[in-house]
This record gives sequence, C-alpha cells and structure tokens, in this order.
Amino acid sequence: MSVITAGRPTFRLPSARFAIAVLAVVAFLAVFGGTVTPHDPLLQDPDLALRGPSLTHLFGTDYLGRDVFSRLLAGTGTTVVAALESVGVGLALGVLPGLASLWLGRTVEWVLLRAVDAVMTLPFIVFAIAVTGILGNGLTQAMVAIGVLFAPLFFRVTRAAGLSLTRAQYVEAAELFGASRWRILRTHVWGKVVPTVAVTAAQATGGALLAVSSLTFLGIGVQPPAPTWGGVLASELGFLSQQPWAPVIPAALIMVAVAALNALADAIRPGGVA
Amino acid sequence: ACGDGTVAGPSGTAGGTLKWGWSSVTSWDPVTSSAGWDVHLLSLVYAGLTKLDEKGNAVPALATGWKYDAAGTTLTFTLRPGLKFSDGTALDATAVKKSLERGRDFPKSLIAAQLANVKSVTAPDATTVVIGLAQADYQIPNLFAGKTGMIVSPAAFEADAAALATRPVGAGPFTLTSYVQNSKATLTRNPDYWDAANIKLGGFEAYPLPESATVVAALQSGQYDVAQIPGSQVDAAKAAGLQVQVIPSLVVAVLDVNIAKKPFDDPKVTEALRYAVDRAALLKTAQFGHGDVAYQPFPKGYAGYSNSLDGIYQYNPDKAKQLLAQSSYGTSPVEVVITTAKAEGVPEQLQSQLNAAGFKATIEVIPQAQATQLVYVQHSKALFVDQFAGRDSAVQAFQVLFGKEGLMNPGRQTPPELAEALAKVSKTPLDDPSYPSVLQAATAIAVKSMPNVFLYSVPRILARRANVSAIPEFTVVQRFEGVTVS
Amino acid sequence: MSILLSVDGLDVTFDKHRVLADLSLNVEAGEILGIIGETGSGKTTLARAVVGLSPVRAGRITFDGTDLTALRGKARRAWRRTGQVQYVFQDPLRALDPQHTVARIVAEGLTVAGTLDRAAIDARVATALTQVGLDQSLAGRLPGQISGGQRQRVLLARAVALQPRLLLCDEPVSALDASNRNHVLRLLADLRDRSGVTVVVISHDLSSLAGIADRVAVLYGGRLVEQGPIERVLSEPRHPYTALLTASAPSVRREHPIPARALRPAPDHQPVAAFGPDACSYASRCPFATGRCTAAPATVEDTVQEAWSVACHHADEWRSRLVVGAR
Amino acid sequence: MSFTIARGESVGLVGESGSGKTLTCRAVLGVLPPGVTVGGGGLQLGDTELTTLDRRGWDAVRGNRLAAVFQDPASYLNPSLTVGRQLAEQLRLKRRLPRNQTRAAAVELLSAMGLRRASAVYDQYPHELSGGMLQRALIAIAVAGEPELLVADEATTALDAAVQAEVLDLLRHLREERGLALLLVSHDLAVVAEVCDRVAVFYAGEIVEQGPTADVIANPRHPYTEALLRVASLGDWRRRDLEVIPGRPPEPGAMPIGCRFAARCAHATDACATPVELSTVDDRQVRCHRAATLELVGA
Amino acid sequence: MTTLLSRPAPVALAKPDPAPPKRRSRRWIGTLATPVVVFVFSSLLTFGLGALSPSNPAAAVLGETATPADIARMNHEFGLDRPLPVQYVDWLFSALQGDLGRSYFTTIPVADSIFAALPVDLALAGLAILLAVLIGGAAGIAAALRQGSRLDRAVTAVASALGTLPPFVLGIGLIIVFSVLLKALPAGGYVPLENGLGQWLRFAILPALALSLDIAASIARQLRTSLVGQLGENYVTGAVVRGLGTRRVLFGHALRNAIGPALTVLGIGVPMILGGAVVTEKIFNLPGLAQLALQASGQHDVPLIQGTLLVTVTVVLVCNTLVNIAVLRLTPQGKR
Ligand SMILES: Nc1ncnc2c1ncn2[C@@H]1O[C@H](COP(=O)(O)OP(=O)(O)OP(=O)(O)O)[C@@H](O)[C@H]1O
Ligand SMILES: Nc1ncnc2c1ncn2[C@@H]1O[C@H](COP(=O)(O)OP(=O)(O)OP(=O)(O)O)[C@@H](O)[C@H]1O
Ligand SMILES: [Mg+2]
Ligand SMILES: [Mg+2]
Repeated sequence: MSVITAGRPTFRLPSARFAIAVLAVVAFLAVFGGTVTPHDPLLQDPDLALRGPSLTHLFGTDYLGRDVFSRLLAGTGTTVVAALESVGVGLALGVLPGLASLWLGRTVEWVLLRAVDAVMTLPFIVFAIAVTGILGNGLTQAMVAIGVLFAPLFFRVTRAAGLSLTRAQYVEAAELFGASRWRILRTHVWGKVVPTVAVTAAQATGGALLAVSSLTFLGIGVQPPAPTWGGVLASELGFLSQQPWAPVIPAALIMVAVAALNALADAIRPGGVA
Repeated sequence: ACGDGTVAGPSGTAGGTLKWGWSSVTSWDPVTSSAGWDVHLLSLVYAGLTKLDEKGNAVPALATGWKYDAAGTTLTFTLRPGLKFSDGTALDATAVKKSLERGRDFPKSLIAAQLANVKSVTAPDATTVVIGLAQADYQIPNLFAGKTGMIVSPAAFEADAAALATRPVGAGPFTLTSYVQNSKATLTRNPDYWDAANIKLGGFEAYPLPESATVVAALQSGQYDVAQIPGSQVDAAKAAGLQVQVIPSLVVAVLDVNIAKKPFDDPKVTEALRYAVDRAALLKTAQFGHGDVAYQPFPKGYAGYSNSLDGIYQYNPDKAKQLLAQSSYGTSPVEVVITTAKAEGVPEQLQSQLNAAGFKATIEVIPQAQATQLVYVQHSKALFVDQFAGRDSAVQAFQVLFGKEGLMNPGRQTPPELAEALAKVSKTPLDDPSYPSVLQAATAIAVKSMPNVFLYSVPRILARRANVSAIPEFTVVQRFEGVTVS
Repeated sequence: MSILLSVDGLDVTFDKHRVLADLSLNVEAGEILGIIGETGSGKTTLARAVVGLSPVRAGRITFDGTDLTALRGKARRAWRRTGQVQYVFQDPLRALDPQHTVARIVAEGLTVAGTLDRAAIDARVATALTQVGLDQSLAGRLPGQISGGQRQRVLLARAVALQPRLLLCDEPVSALDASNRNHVLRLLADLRDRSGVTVVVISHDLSSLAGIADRVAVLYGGRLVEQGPIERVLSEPRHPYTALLTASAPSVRREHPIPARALRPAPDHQPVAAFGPDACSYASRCPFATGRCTAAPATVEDTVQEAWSVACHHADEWRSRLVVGAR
Repeated sequence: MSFTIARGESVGLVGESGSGKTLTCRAVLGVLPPGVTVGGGGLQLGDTELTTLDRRGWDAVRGNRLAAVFQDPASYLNPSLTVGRQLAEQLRLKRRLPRNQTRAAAVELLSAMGLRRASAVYDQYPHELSGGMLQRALIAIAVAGEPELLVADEATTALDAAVQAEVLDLLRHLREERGLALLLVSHDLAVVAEVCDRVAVFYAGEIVEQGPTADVIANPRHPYTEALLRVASLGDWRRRDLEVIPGRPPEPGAMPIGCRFAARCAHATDACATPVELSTVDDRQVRCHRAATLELVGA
Repeated sequence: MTTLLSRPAPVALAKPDPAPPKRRSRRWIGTLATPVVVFVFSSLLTFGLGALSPSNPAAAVLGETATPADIARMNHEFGLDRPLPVQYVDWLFSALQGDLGRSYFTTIPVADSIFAALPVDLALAGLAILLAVLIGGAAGIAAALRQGSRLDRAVTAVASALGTLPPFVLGIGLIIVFSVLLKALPAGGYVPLENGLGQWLRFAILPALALSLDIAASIARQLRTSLVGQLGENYVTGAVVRGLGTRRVLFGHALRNAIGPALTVLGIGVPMILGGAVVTEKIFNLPGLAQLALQASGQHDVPLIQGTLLVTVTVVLVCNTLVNIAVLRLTPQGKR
C-alpha cells in the first residue's frame, strides 16, 4: 500500500494549476453555463445548418443550425451533474461499506469482499445498457449503473486506506494515550482517507465523463435536444463527411476536462504512491 | 413484360457475389417477420405468385397469369409447371394453398389480417390455384407480390416452423446458405428459380448497415459493393467516386396522431398540427433534401397520388396558432408529447416547430422495439414520429394507415365516407380505366379526414462501387434482375 | 527497592504460534532494566503486552498494585490517560503520524488527557523537547523532514511529556551509529537520575545496554533464560545462550574468555533428541543439550547473588563440557 | 583518496553514517547511483583499469574477479526466484557449469557456507529464510564465480550478534580457504577489528587514517579515530558515562577547506583551517596537522 | 484481482529451520475457489436485475388482447409464477447446463444467439489483449529503461492522452486514418476466423486496436512505474554486481517482478475490453455479444440481457483467474 510521506497537496505543480483553472471554468459553466450562452442553445435554423466557425457562431452550427458553442456551454451542467451523480452513487455505495468491512467483523467483511468482486466482473457499458434495458432508459438509471460500477473502486480504496491505518503504529500510540475511537478517526484516519478517496473521486469523475459520452453515443441516458458534451460529440460524428473537424471541439473539451481531473488527482494524491 | 431485362448496362460475367449493406431481417419467415423493410431481403429467398414492376403494378411471377370472375370474389391463378422449392420439394398448387392458409391461420401470423378476406384456397389441379374471397377485392395480385404472398415450402413449416426464422425455404432467386444474426447472410443463386436466366449474380451477401459515419468508408474499402446510405452521406459518397442512385420508394415519414388522446381529442388541435409542421425544413435536415415534401401517403407518379392535395397544408404557424386559440385549450401553449424511438433530428426539429406554433412540446423516447407495443397495440401515445414503408397494395396501405384496425390509426376511428371510398377501390379492377381516379378520391378523403400528418417521402438511396452495374429502380420491393458485379 | 511492574506467568499466542511462554519478570522502581534477545524472541511482544497491545492468553501484569490485564474499555482508557506507563515504539518513522508536526505529536498525550490548557501543554512540549535535546525549531517540522536520530528523540519526547513513571523503550538505538547511540542512552540515564523514571530498554545487541543498565533479562524463543545484575550476568553467564551472546559481541579488544565457536554446535552436530514445543527453547541450538532438555527447565534463583536467576537444566555444569579449541 | 588491497588481504573501512563508505564500494563495483560519477583517479583491479570499462567489460569482471555482499541480504536477492536458481544461474554463467551439474555444485557450495540441509535451502524462496541464512546464501552466490576480491558493505550490520559472529567467522574462513581478498565496510570499529588486517578510517568522504588494524586501534594517530574508539563498544558493562562525538559531520555541499574534522575535534587549533594532506609514517597514513605531536589514547 | 490483495504472509524473522510453507497451497485454493463464489454473487446480481424489471413479459408478448387468464398461463409457461429463489436456482442450474432460456421476443434460444456472437468477442478480445500486451509492454519497458528521456516522456504523454479520449472517438479516428485516408483496411464488418487468419486479421485488427489502446496505455504506465521501481531495487543492483548481462537482468529478474501489477491491470482490463466492445462493435459493425446486449436492451428482452451479462461475467472471471494464476506463479509471495 502507499506510504504516506507528506501531507500537503502539491498544488504548486504547473499541471495542478492548469487543472484547477480548467475545473474552475468547468464548474462555473456547470452552474451558469446556461445563462452566458451567446445564442439560445435550442434555437434552430435549418438554413444555417452545418456551418463552419464564424464570428457569430464560434464553433459553427450543428445539423439543425444550432450554435455549437452555446450548446457546449449550456450542456456543461447536465454533463457534470451526470458525472457527479454517478460518482456520488459510487461514493455512497463504496465508502461506507468499505469502512464497514473493517469494523463489522469477518462475516460482513467476507460477504462485502465477494460482492465487490462480483460487481467488478461486470463489464462497464454492457452493464449500463442492461440496467437501462431493464429499468428504463434515462440519465438517472444510466448514472446509477455507472455509480454501482464505481462502488468497488471506492470500496477498495477506502478499505485499503483504512486497513493500513487500523494497523498503523501511530494509531496504536494514540490508543495508548487513551484516545477514543472517534478522536482517532478525526485526527489520524480522516486526514488520510479523505485525500485518497478524493483522488479516486477525481479520477472516477473523469471516467464518468467518458462513460456518459459513450452512453450518449449509444443513445442511452441524456436525450436530445438537451445539450451535453457527449451528445454534441456523437451527433457531430454523424456529419464527418460534411465537417470533418467538428467533432474535434467537443472531443477536445472532454479530453481537457478528463486530463484536468487526472492532473488534480495526481496533485492531491498524498505524497505520491510509494 | 415480366419486369426483367429493363436494366441497361453490360451484362457482366455471371457468378460474382454482391455484398450488400442493408438492415437485417427480424425473421426469415414471412409470416412472422415484423418489419416492413424485411420484404427486400425476404424476396431474395421467396417468390410469390406475382411480383411488382418498377411502378408497383402486379406482373406474373410464379403464376403465369390470373383471372377474376365477374363478381370479383373468385380469383384463379395459373402456376408455371415444374416449379421447385429450394429443398427440392415441388411447388405446386397444393403447396401454394398450404402456404397461403398458413399465413391466414397460423396463430403467430402477422399477415393474417391481410388475408382475412380470403375465404378459401383450393387447388383443383397441380397448376391451378383458386382463391375464394369474402368480398370483391381486385388488389389481391398486388397483395400477393409482397410478404403476404411469399410461398413457403410446406415441407419445411410442417416439420419445424420455428426453424424458418433462421432457415428459410422458398423458391426465390437465391437460397440462404448461412446466416449469423446481426452479422451476415450468405446466399447463393438458385438455379431452379423460375426467372433464373435473369439473375446474373452468383451469390449475395447481406450485412447489417454500419454507422452512418463509416458507411462511405466501408464502401470505399470494398467491404460492401452496395449499401443504403443516409441523405447526409450522398455528397461524401459521390466525392468518394461511388455511384449514387436515389430510388423513389413508397416509404413516407408520417406522424401517427391519436385523436382519442389529449390534446388531439379537439379537432382544432389536430388541424393546427398540420399547419404547424414545416415539412421542407424537416426534409432538409433529415435527408439533406433528397425526397419530396409529402401531404399524402403515395409518391408522385403512383396511381393513388392525388394532385389536388399538393400544398394543402402549407406551413403556416400563424394559422396553427389561430386554430389553437379557437380550440378548447384556449390561448395558452398546448402541451403535447412527441413520442419517438430516437430523439435526434426530426423529433427535435419538430419540437421546435411546434413550439413556434403555439404548442408546448416535449420529447419522450421509447425503445424502438416497444413502439409496436405502446403505439400500435396499447394506443397509449398521442403523437408518434413514424415511417410508413408502403404496401404492395394500395388498399392494404389504406387499411394500415386509416382502417379501424389499422396499426397507424391509434385513434381507431374511420369516417364512414372513407370506408365507402375504400370499398369502392377494392371493387374496382386494377385495369379498369376509372381505377386511378377512384383511388385518388379515396386518398383525398383520407388526407382531409384523418389526423395522420405526412411529412416527406423517403427515397431509397443506394451507393455502389464501380464494379457493380446499375441497380434497377423498383419503387416497392428492390429486385436484382440483371445486376452484375465484376 | 519496591517492585513497580510485575509480570507473572505471561503467555502470548498469535494464531497458534506461542510467542511468549510462562514468562515472569519484575521491574523495580527506579532501575534501568535491559531486555535482550535475538530477533523474534518476543521482546516487542512483551513490551506491548504490558501496555495492552498484545493478545494475552494467560498471566497477570501488575503495575504498582493495578492489575493491567483486567482493565477493559473505559477503565483502561481512563488508566491510559494517566500516562504512567509509556511505550516508545521500535520504529520511529511508523509510529509518528506523517501529517502531524513534531509539536502536535509531542502534545498528543496531553491533549488526549485533557487536564491541561493550551498554554500549559505548550510549555510541557517545550520542556520535553529540551529534555531529549531537540531544538525548538524542529517543533514545526513533519516527521519526514527530520533525521532518524531526531525522530527517535521525538518519540521519546512524546513519552516524556506525560511524565511517566515507567518508560518502555523498544530498541531505541539499534538504528543509530555509535555516537548517536551513546547520546540517546545518556538521555535515558539522565531521565532516570533526574526524574526517577523507571526505564526498560529493549535491545537485540549488548552494546545498546553498555554503561546504563542495572539489570539485564535475556529472552530466547519467548522464554526468559537468565536475568540478573548486568555485570555479573555478562561476565559470568550461567546460561549457554547468554554466554554465546557475550562471546559473539564484537569488541575492539578481542578479549572474550570463551570463543563463540565453542558455544555453537559443530557443523556436523546431531541433536540428541527431538525437541517439541514444550522443550527448552534453546535446546535445538544448544551444543550442551541432553535428553533432559525435552522438558522446559525451571527458573532457578542463584543461591549467593540475589535476583540472579537462570532457566537451564545444565546451568551448573555446561562449562565443564566446553571444548576450547584454537580460534 | 586511495587505498590498495593486496591479494588475499582484508581491509576494513570504518566511519560514521554518510562518510562515503558505500559510495566507495559502489565505485569499486561500478554501480554508482545515477547522478554520481567518478570525478578523477582510477580503479585498478590487478592490471585492469576499471573506470574505462564498458558495460560488457564490467560484466566480465563482476562475478568473476569481483563480488559483493550487502547489508540487507533479503533485498539483494530476487524475491520471486528460489535461492537455488539464483545460485545456479551464477554457476552456469560465471563458472560455465553445464546445466545438469549446477544443482549438485550449488548444494555443495551452500553447505560449504555452513548452511544445514542445503538441498532444502536450494528450493526455498528468499522470504522463507532467516537473515543469517540469506547472508550465507548471498555469500555463496558471490563466491560462486571464484572472485579475487569480495566487497562486503555492512554485511553483518542487520544481523543478531550471534549470527553476525558466525558470518564473520565464515568470511575469515573463506579468506583462509580461498585466498579471497576482502573489503569490509562497517560503521562499527569492533567488527572491522575482528576480521581485518588493515583498516582505513573514513570521515566526510576522505580517508583520515589508514594502517594495520591492531596498530590503529592500540595507537590511533588521528583524533577522529580516537573519538570512534571512545564511543565504540568496549566489552565493559559497568555503569559509566557514555561518550559522544559532539556535533555533526559536514554536509556534502558545505565541506570546510581545511581539516574536515576540525569543527568537532577536541585538539583543533587555528592551523587546522588550512588544507591537510595524507602523510605517511611507517605503514600508517594520517591526515592531521598535529599527527606527530598529539598523544592519543587507544583501546 | 481478488486474491492478489490478500494479506501478505507475515515474514517470520526467526526461523532456524523453516518448514516448507503451507500458505502457498492455501493461496492456490483461494485463487481457484473465489471465482466460484464470485460467480454465484454475480449471477445473483444478474438475476436480481431481471427480477427488478417492471415490465411483465407475458403482457408484452401477448399484447392488447391478453386476458388475465392468458397472462397467468403465459407466466406459468415462463415459470414466472414461482417464488423468486426457486426461479433463481432453476435459472442458474439451467444456465450451468448451457440453457439460458429463450428470448421473449424472437423465442430463439438465448444460448444460441450468444454462442453465435461469443466467438467474435473472444477472438477480438484475445487479439486486443495480445495487442495491449505487445504495445503496452514494449512502450512500458522502453520508457522504464530510458527513464526521463524524451521517449519516456512521449510514452507517458501518449498514455495519459489515450486515457482521456472517449472510446468511440478512437474507433472513428482509426477508421478515418486506416480506411479512409490510407485505404488500407476495411472500415467495419467481420469475417470469422475460419475464413483464414489473414482475412480475419484484416477485419479484426482495427477494432482490436481501438479496444486495446486504452489498456495498452494503462499497461505501459503501470509497467513503467513498477519496472522503474524494480530497477531501483537492491536485487537488481545485486544482479548487476554479479556480472549478469543487461538483458538477463531485465528479462530474467526485474521484469519478472514488475509484471505482476501490469498483469493485474490486464485482469481489470478484461471487463473493460468486453465493456468497451459495445461501442467498438457498433462503430465497426461487428456481430458481437455487445450488439446483442444493445439490441436486447432496446427490446427489454430480459432473458437475453441476463444471458449476455452472465456469459460476459463468466468470461471475465475465467480471464481473471488465469491472470491470478499467472501472478501467483510469477511471484511466490503474491505481493511484495
Ligand atoms: N501481530 C502478530 N501476529 C503474528 N505473529 C506475530 C505478531 N507480532 C509478532 N509476532 C511473532 O512473534 C514473534 C516475536 O515477535 P517480536 O516482535 O516480539 O520479536 P522481537 O524480539 O521484538 O524481535 P525484533 O528484534 O525483530 O524486534 C515473532 O516470531 C513474530 O513473527
Ligand atoms: N545518489 C546519491 N546522490 C547524491 N549524493 C549521494 C547519493 N548517495 C549518497 N550520497 C551522499 O554521499 C555521501 C556518502 O554516502 P554513503 O552512502 O557512501 O555513506 P556511508 O558511509 O555508506 O553511510 P552509511 O553508514 O549510512 O551507510 C552521503 O553524504 C550521501 O548523502
Ligand atoms: Mg521488536
Ligand atoms: Mg553505507
């Protein structure tokens, strides 16, 4: 397991600064993206369909003549919320059982471990498709499915961090001072589990972004005309012959966001993994 | 004129294999096949008593000819002698009788409704089949050119009917030799086909269609010789040096409207809908302009096409607004749910157009496979974005679209004058000079009295590599007489 | 002198592996006791048993009249908060929370006890750091930012800050070089001399005890084989293992009375019997073992010297069997 | 710095932590850590100049003429291969034994290192052996190619006293049996005193004193040697005041120009601020301005 | 993945005469028995998903005219009127005998559809894994050997970039480059292996590449990290000092120990490859399991969905077990 050597996130790295800048913009757009668009993201003008970039339409227009730039801005919210939704489900289903597996005895531990193994064998997108196939096609169903698949990740990470801590000598030392479990959790455990979980959450958010766009490509989850990054990308791919450059913009947007999340994960990774 | 040899072009060496990109079939059994487009692939392995020529007129096939009696209730077909199914069994009048009766009586049959009017099938001798009809119906030869009339080997369905879904036995131009669901169907030329002389291809391979983004590349790389492409790819295909044929078809985009459901229970709203739709704009985005704006179920040039309907519901949002205001829903935006299997494209655009005309439209996506259930069977949707694949017989088309039991008539109501007009069509022999005008009158009544909103015609766009000769342009069912590949 | 800590018949077992067997040992108030034994002999386990970190299967541990083995839950926590017994971990890097500063680490015991206010705690921390010879400027550093010797002292300071009566130091100097070792050992001696703290020093080599321990206890295979005043035990060992230890200790003077080789079994040595789990723990390595050694020897007090006990069947006569060859 | 080792001789290097002992060994072995290079001078093994060797040249020398053992034997063996396989590999490569003979030869070599049940040990993985056994196995691998010189960097530091004595015995034995020259590194003067003919005392990357072990110990000429002797274990178990060397060695980046030990030296004068060379008296070398005048106490 | 993280055997320090350890055999049993337990859990999950489904297949199949009696009869026919545990056990045991039920809609046996599609996935996944190992392995080793060089940085950068790329972009990108621009390979479709290796490879290579690049990137990164770690280990210095040649040190020693984590990545990659296959199959128009799942999902065809899930999970478990066995054989301690 990782040996934690230094406590502070290394935000001074240029990559970390870049990541934070990117994510700040994304966060801003997720909240206000719908209000700062130069055009109505839903406004169609078939006569202007599939035009290249211009001053009025920075990133050009899509197959219905909608402003791609506005759609990307307005789509940030749904995209980010979807990704966060799945990560939230993963956190809820992963972290608590992860801790429970450490505290609630061997039987619970065994059952949880096997259950996690079982979930880990599920192929990502096939499972999401199956869930939406059975429970209905919607963003929530798809994201819950993805979240379920993230749960083992959080489970393992939490458990690993917690496991090394239940055996850590400084925790024993604190016990020897008569510290209560709660105090130990607060002063020694929390500070180490949280960054690890945060790292995983950042990476998982990146993964969720990719999963959302893949599912959108397959027609699962968010439905048009609601704009999303993955949706814009998927639809631009249908018009490659008209605008071969067009998919590059949403693809780059997704890539940059995912890269920023990965860089952020590296930055908050406690002291690097030994 | 048996519809053969109409293709100009070099008759290349027989024996080439044509690789065709097309939607795969739901079943190889014409009786249980559930999709309209299956007919194209099915007609590779099955033959009917009749077939349709380029314009959609019934011409002889397995039968050399037919004759109605004076009342129009008895129809006698004369079979070619010595016909054989691909399993080697004889295709005689008895086989035809059994095959037709199965289509009518098989519990899982999806063509039973079309055959409901067939009272009896008798086989007085090996080459004579007599169809007894409950009511006069001159459309039967057309009807028998499609799935309904495809003759299936009784030996095969008597042994194992379920196996037909993957192992068809017919007497078509080709025989299916291997089939992997969603993957590939391999067919070889059937030398016993009655018109084998005109089949120049040695074999046929059908593949499912790829993503529209990659179809041109797939053609270029030689993965397919011919493929159906979306309108958006026409320019790309031409630019890639492919031959593109835009073949008019009976397929038409249509909105199924349920007048039993809100808000269409108010005729004003239904009428407003007709004016609220900008068909030209839809055609442009959906098909990049390939095809025509449609106000009626038939394409221009088809017998049932009525000129009087041209431009009848010209796009007029103001009029739509007015109509809505007069409706019982008042002036506030009228809420409507657009149901579709795929929200991208037309439904999105439709939503925007409706909103501009005083509606408040939302989109609801249902799985394609559930559409039949929810829209056609349970009639639980008010407005469904649909396509009508056309039917071999005009009356049949009317029945599907407007009949009381018609799939695409979720409101389940047919005005009496339409029923009357239709009965008249059935009773008019196809070669009767008044037939077109009778049919056109029915079309006009239907379009004016029924809620279905026709949007645009959907031509069959085929792109082919240079090694393939031109594809004959059949409106209804694609055929391959004379096609060569080198 | 009074007995401060008494270990009586201690038995510790990890998953069927008996690590300490029937171990009895007294620590007198104000003394420095050295516990010595090879790797894996159970020294750490013993110390951890005293502070309640080892799974004790049998036996009693009494500290100044309090039965520590009987303490559970709240009572144990309350007792621990008094800080009377402090255990200094073997591995300083692992025993320090990498995210806490030196000052916070040293203050932890006081903060947990909650009897002092902030200022008093700060003062105690400063005193403790001075006591162990650490510069105040280190107070703000993290454990990763100081040297091994300094970490060892931070660990000591954390214990000292609580003004304990008994200090259990687990290998406090084995990772240090000679000069630094002496430094830390001096510190322990000072603590005892100035504050009267009783100190137990655990070690695997004799040099760590040089010059400071009053008494020494020798562990082998989870049993106490010999204990007594350090000078006597090391100059005239009565147990063959103790003798081997002293003979093996490297010395600049090459002055050992018995060469180590004579105390090891010859390469072709065949054990006289099969030694089971109840045998003398040293029997399988002992060149003097006989059939008697298949039973664990009783602990025998020396008749002359008080508090010098040995557990060996052949304590009195193994020397006579020595084959002293040339080196 | 320079020192020589005669055929079959054993030389000890002693000094505090960080004085450069390990770097010296690594330089001899040609495995300096990245970023560290030999600044000048040469390394001669017999008549081969080592510093100019390429990788292939080194591979021919290492294992055949030059071998090494280190402080933490467990980490110097591949954890996922049995001890026997690693020894056999060495025998095959360096002694050109055919495959079918290596096992017997390996088992014999392991027994010669004092390992009991050598053929069982052959099939065990490093983590299944105790430290003492591992060090013997490592020595077996080292001497498998019958080298002329064995470098032992703190080879016994991590072992228990009793085991350490056994391993030191083994090294002595190997010298006698095979005429192996030994370069033994330790921070414990006592260990070097046990095994080595000559000793070189290191301080801050320099040799400060060098000579026959017994002489150096009995009669140190450099104050640092004296200080080391004072803090070393003396086999004296009475309670007494323990001595320490005050201060800390200079940091590698901040070496004083003069005598590097001056700051911690009880005998330092102003003269000590000037650079000082290694001077040779009889068979002793000392790096001290006051070597001739000081009266130092030995053990 | 499952047994890898089990606790390392405590390294007993004092062992004058260590007995041959027993733990190894216990680890073997764990490695082989755990997948069975996990399979039961996964099957429960798969079955439960179907049981959760709100749609009643009888009603769906029978349609509008169905009477309650018809539905009851149909339910009985499907066996849906029995208690869930009985249904589960029955389903599982039938599944173990290769009977996965029949599709609600086409009534084609699910097993038939799946076993027609499975070879495509297996062949493709096999090729993808091979490519991932070759590409990722070579890149990782090269980067680790020239640590800090331009090559190393390039490998790291490309590997990170691949991890941020939506999978379908990769697929379409490959088509554009190799099919449209270079016209070297077909843009989609599939021929089975029986038609000859060369033919098959022409069609399989692009999708396999699209599937593998992601995993290759992970392998490269992981291998680089662990190899750099191993190359810094003492035993490597030890091997160098013993005069073993560069190649021997790398392949005989360092790589052996570095490969474990990379193999684990591969183990985790198998479900990713099979999961990613959906997108790839759609883009390249391949008749695989994922297409089947997508189609079944569109039809709410519960038996078909359950069947595809169960078969995929089984494939994943088998692969993982193989990976675990490989890791076990390579590293006697399991985990260092
Ligand atoms: N938590 C544990 N679980 C199982 N066995 C343990 C545990 N702790 C210690 N042991 C075993 O108990 C024995 C004694 O261990 P202990 O740590 O007390 O030895 P030690 O004398 O302190 O050794 P060292 O000098 O290496 O510190 C060893 O064999 C060890 O493997
Ligand atoms: N890779 C390296 N890069 C730069 N400096 C180094 C490196 N390795 C060691 N040093 C420095 O070189 C000096 C000598 O180190 P060396 O390891 O040789 O000491 P040593 O005498 O063996 O100490 P020890 O007794 O702790 O093993 C030390 O000051 C150390 O900080
Ligand atoms: Mg210990
Ligand atoms: Mg060193």
